[in-house]
Amino acid sequence: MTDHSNSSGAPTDLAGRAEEVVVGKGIVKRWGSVTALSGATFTIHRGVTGLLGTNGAGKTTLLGMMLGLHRPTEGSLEVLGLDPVRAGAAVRERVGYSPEHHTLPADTTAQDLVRHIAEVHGLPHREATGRASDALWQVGLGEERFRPIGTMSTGQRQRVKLAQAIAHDPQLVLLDEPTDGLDPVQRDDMLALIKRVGTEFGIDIILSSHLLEEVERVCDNAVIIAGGEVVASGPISELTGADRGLLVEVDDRAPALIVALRAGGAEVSIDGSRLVVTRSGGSADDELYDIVRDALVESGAGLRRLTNRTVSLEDVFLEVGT
Amino acid sequence: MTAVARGWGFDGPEPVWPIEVSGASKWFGDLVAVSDVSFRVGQGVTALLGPNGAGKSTMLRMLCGLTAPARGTVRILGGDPRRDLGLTRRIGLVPQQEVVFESLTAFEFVRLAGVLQGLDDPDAAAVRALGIVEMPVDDARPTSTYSKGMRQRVKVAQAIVHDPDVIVLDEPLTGLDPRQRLHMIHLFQRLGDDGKCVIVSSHVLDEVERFGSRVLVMVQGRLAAEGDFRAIRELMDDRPHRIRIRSDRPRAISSGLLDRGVVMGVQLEGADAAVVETDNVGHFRQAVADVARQVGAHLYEVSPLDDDLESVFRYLVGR
Amino acid sequence: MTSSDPSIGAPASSGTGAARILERGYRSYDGPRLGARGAMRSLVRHSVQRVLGLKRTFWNKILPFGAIFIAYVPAIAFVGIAALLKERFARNGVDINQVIPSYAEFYLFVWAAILVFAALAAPEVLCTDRRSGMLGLYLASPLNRDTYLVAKATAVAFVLSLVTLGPPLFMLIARTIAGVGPDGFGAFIGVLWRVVVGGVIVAALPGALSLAIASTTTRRAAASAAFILVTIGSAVVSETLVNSGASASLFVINLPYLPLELVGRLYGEPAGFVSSSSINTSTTTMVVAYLVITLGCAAFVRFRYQSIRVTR
Amino acid sequence: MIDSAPPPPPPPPPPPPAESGWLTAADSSDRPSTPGAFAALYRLMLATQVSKARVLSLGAMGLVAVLVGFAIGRADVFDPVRDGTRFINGLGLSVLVPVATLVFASASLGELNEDSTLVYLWLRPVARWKIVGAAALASFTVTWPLVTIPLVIAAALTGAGGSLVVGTVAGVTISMVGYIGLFVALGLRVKRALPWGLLYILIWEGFVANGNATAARLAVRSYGRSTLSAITGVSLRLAEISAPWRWAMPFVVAFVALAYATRRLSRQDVA
Repeated sequence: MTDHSNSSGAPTDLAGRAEEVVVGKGIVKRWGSVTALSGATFTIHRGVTGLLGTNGAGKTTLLGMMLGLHRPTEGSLEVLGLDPVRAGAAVRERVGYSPEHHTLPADTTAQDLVRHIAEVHGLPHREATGRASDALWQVGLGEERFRPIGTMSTGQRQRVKLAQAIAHDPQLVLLDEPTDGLDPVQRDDMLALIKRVGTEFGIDIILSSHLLEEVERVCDNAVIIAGGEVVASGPISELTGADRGLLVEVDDRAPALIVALRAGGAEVSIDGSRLVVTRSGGSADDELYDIVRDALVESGAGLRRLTNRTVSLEDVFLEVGT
Repeated sequence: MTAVARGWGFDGPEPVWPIEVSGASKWFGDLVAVSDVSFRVGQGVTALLGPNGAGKSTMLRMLCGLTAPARGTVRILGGDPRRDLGLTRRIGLVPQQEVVFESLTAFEFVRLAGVLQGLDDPDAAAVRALGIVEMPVDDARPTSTYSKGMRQRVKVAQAIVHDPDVIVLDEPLTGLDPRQRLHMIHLFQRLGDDGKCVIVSSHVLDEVERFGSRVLVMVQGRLAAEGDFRAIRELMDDRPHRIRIRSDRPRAISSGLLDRGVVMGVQLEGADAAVVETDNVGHFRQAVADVARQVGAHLYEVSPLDDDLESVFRYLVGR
Repeated sequence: MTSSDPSIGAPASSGTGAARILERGYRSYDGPRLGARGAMRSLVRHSVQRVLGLKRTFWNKILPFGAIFIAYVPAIAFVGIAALLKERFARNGVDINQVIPSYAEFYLFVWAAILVFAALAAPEVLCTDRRSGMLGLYLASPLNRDTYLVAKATAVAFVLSLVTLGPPLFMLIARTIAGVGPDGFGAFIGVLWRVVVGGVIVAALPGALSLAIASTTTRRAAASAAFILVTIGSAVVSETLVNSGASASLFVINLPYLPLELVGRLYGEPAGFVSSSSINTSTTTMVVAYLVITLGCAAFVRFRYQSIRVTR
Repeated sequence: MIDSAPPPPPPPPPPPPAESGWLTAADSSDRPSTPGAFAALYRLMLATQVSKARVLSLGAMGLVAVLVGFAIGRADVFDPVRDGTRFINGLGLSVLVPVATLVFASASLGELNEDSTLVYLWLRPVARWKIVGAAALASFTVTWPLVTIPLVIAAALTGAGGSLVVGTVAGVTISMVGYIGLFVALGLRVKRALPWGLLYILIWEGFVANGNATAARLAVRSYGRSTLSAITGVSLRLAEISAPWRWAMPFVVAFVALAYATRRLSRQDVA
């Protein structure tokens, strides 16, 4: 493991970067009659943070405000210790951004594009060329970096977008739907890459996405926006994981199993093809596991899956984001 | 939810399949998009999966008659979608591209579809379709100002306004947030339960698992697998099942399973977990609870590691 | 991952003695950052390269270099004539300055090249960024909408100066060397500042107009065509109106001839030097009109770019 | 490659239409064609074709025509009828009418094809000739006023009197019918219709068909010219096509072109 500590909070030997990456207090934003944000207060810490919200909940507006592109109607926002409205250029110099759309100049090569974006972020010409080449290797683009972007697949295009966001060594990278349009295999590779950037590279990431399963897999913490306000935020381990009994899936003989379980004193309800087994107290203590085990033996049902029924990020999102 | 295909084994006259493709091939210049694909799709929800560029969109376009197969035949409800114009009354398509008529509002766009379908009361049909996709009927803003999610729902509304029997959807879930996606999935399930034939192409596999379990997997223009994805997993007999067991005494359970010859290999993970490999998953499922009770161990978790659709997909794509 | 320079001090990773395995992970950058000004410089360089077709296929080089060729050939030819045939003309009593055009008249030769470059440059630097999504990336960098536009305008000005400043300067220097130019340092400076100011006059209006048109659409071809149509259209309309008796000051809406007439008066040419319709239009009205049109176009571009919403 | 599992037992045939699912089944008996479809298509095509950029650029061209008409009227060196007719024929029939029609008609179906919204009209039980017909009619409805009004004002300004005005309207209308057919079909046939259309106007009509009388019959412009010169009595070059053909041929050209467009629309691949 490199000697670079990641988001464990201990100040790193790099210029002692602050623990809070983005701090928002009572942010309000109105586009004419439409209120995009109505008093969002949150703190985003180092590491990989998922930004979640229903369509039109103000996610894209918030990303734009972090880059200093829009001015908050009320409230204050601080990115990397700076005010993006006044010190916009200084903030944007230290931040990488990968937009939601896939359109990139078709007749430019990936190497030229990434180098140009690095230069525009303040790197001298020679360093920009070197770092662009490094960044493209890191995202897994070999010789196809010298082909025009127009000839690249969606998967390669998403990698180019990520490379141009990290080439100028930003402290923070904003990714807007980075896996949009990718098939499952490409998606996994991209998520693994994002995880590496957030941990090995030591660059903090804010990932805006609709796919909760992705956020759960890659992010350390999450901020959920609904109706223009931050309705939940914090480490994902704290948001989810609350225990709500057991989930049992069986091949066959489900009715017999249900009878056996109820005989053993557990409560059973059906969620689609799965059985939800709980004790009156709701928590899954050893006794409940044994009841399930014995009921399975008794009913002779083939056990396909037995897991704790924990609160998923989707449950949090649906309950909170009313 | 395992989609129990309604009314299997109906013994009426030679049954007409909603979708029947035999030996279909299609190429653009020397790029072979679809090569010799044959399958049948009945009522209920079927997911069409495959990596980018596998020929999914081309296949869906052939199903709707938007393009003709170079070889082989495509039959929708017994007819040829390319020739029989009347068939379009019973087909609904949600295309992949985002663009709709910019100057029209949602209601006007869906109502236009109703008029062109020759409905008796296009207004009522449009109101009903927009209601189903949870879109306001009186929104005066043109579709050009809509977000991706709203535009997607309007596209679904125009596809169901004439109550078609076959509904084809090309990646309908992109751009929808979790709530809208859940709602759309329930809609597909309702349409499927109602006897419609719904074929959906999608990349979000854990969502597809919620549609139902019947899948068609296309890889490099060819059909790689067809049927209930769990059944497909069973057929993948050249790959042992790997199952993770969490217990207070994982070693005892593992050795118990080994003694019964149900398990081929064991890999201990930390103090409370073990990953076992078995080539006869049926026996394993019967034995695991029994062995746990025999050795008096608490059985905290039993979760297959490669039983989900994603591993089936990776297996088929990786071959 | 920070790694001090591997060759100095403790090696970046494990291994003692002769051999070591180096960490090839991500290297952070601690060097100087050039801020918004550096960003503008690189944007100018990038834009100029795109207009001239450098780093792009051969086809993209034809129009720009063709225009440059058209602009420099007359300059070279006239200087050659002046230097080589001066004696022969002098012998049979012909003053060399009758043969080769004055500085003001010279612009009539390169006017086609200037229009082509103006029609080509602005759409290339503005339209492609919006169509290719690059504007979103630029605005997420230390640039903002104003510094972005200043950089783009500088790029267009530089490209236009290749054909408006270059050839006359070339001709002035060559004529002086050939001994037919202005004599004495004072006179040389006198002509030099006129060449520079003349170059700016001939470049600013077409450049600003082309930028304004390019800011309204994302399609390059449409913007270039529109620029040429507007330029020629304004000339036709102005000529018809003035000739059919409308007020003389309507000459000022003749966009192609207005800059040329101003340059003519700068060099002391008689009024009506470009076309008869400008004879009774006073210089001041022309200067005022020139400024109004140029600054108007610039303000229009800035207004358009203020209202473009990049992150939806 | 795993051999595919034995096909599951065949499902039942689709429910007979009468049985109502949770959506009341619409009456899906095969009526010959759908009532009101043509009107709906026509309204849609009108909305999609009128774009600010097109109307502005055509308005500017119309303005130039009015200006020239004004100049001819004011300057006494011109003979209003003769020079007025020549000007209407030169700028109006040869440039304004073909270019304006090209801009609108080629975009009517071409643009739907390009931004892939055609599927929402094509995948319907609607006869293909209705789609093509609606597009042509919409193009005509938009282009005709935009071209005729400025030319009529210009004709009036020249002071040549009623005959030139009537001649202008007749000539413009006749040639526009031919152009509409051609350019709607062109918009469907080629991806970038504007350059090809301009080539037809400048090279074919402007140069090739100018050779002699028989060649002139191959250009739509000649029919408009003949009509104009017949009404104003001013003889124009290559404008001697006799009465019945003069106004009949453009309709024939339009009909053939739209028939070709209909066949192509029904056979083409749709995005």
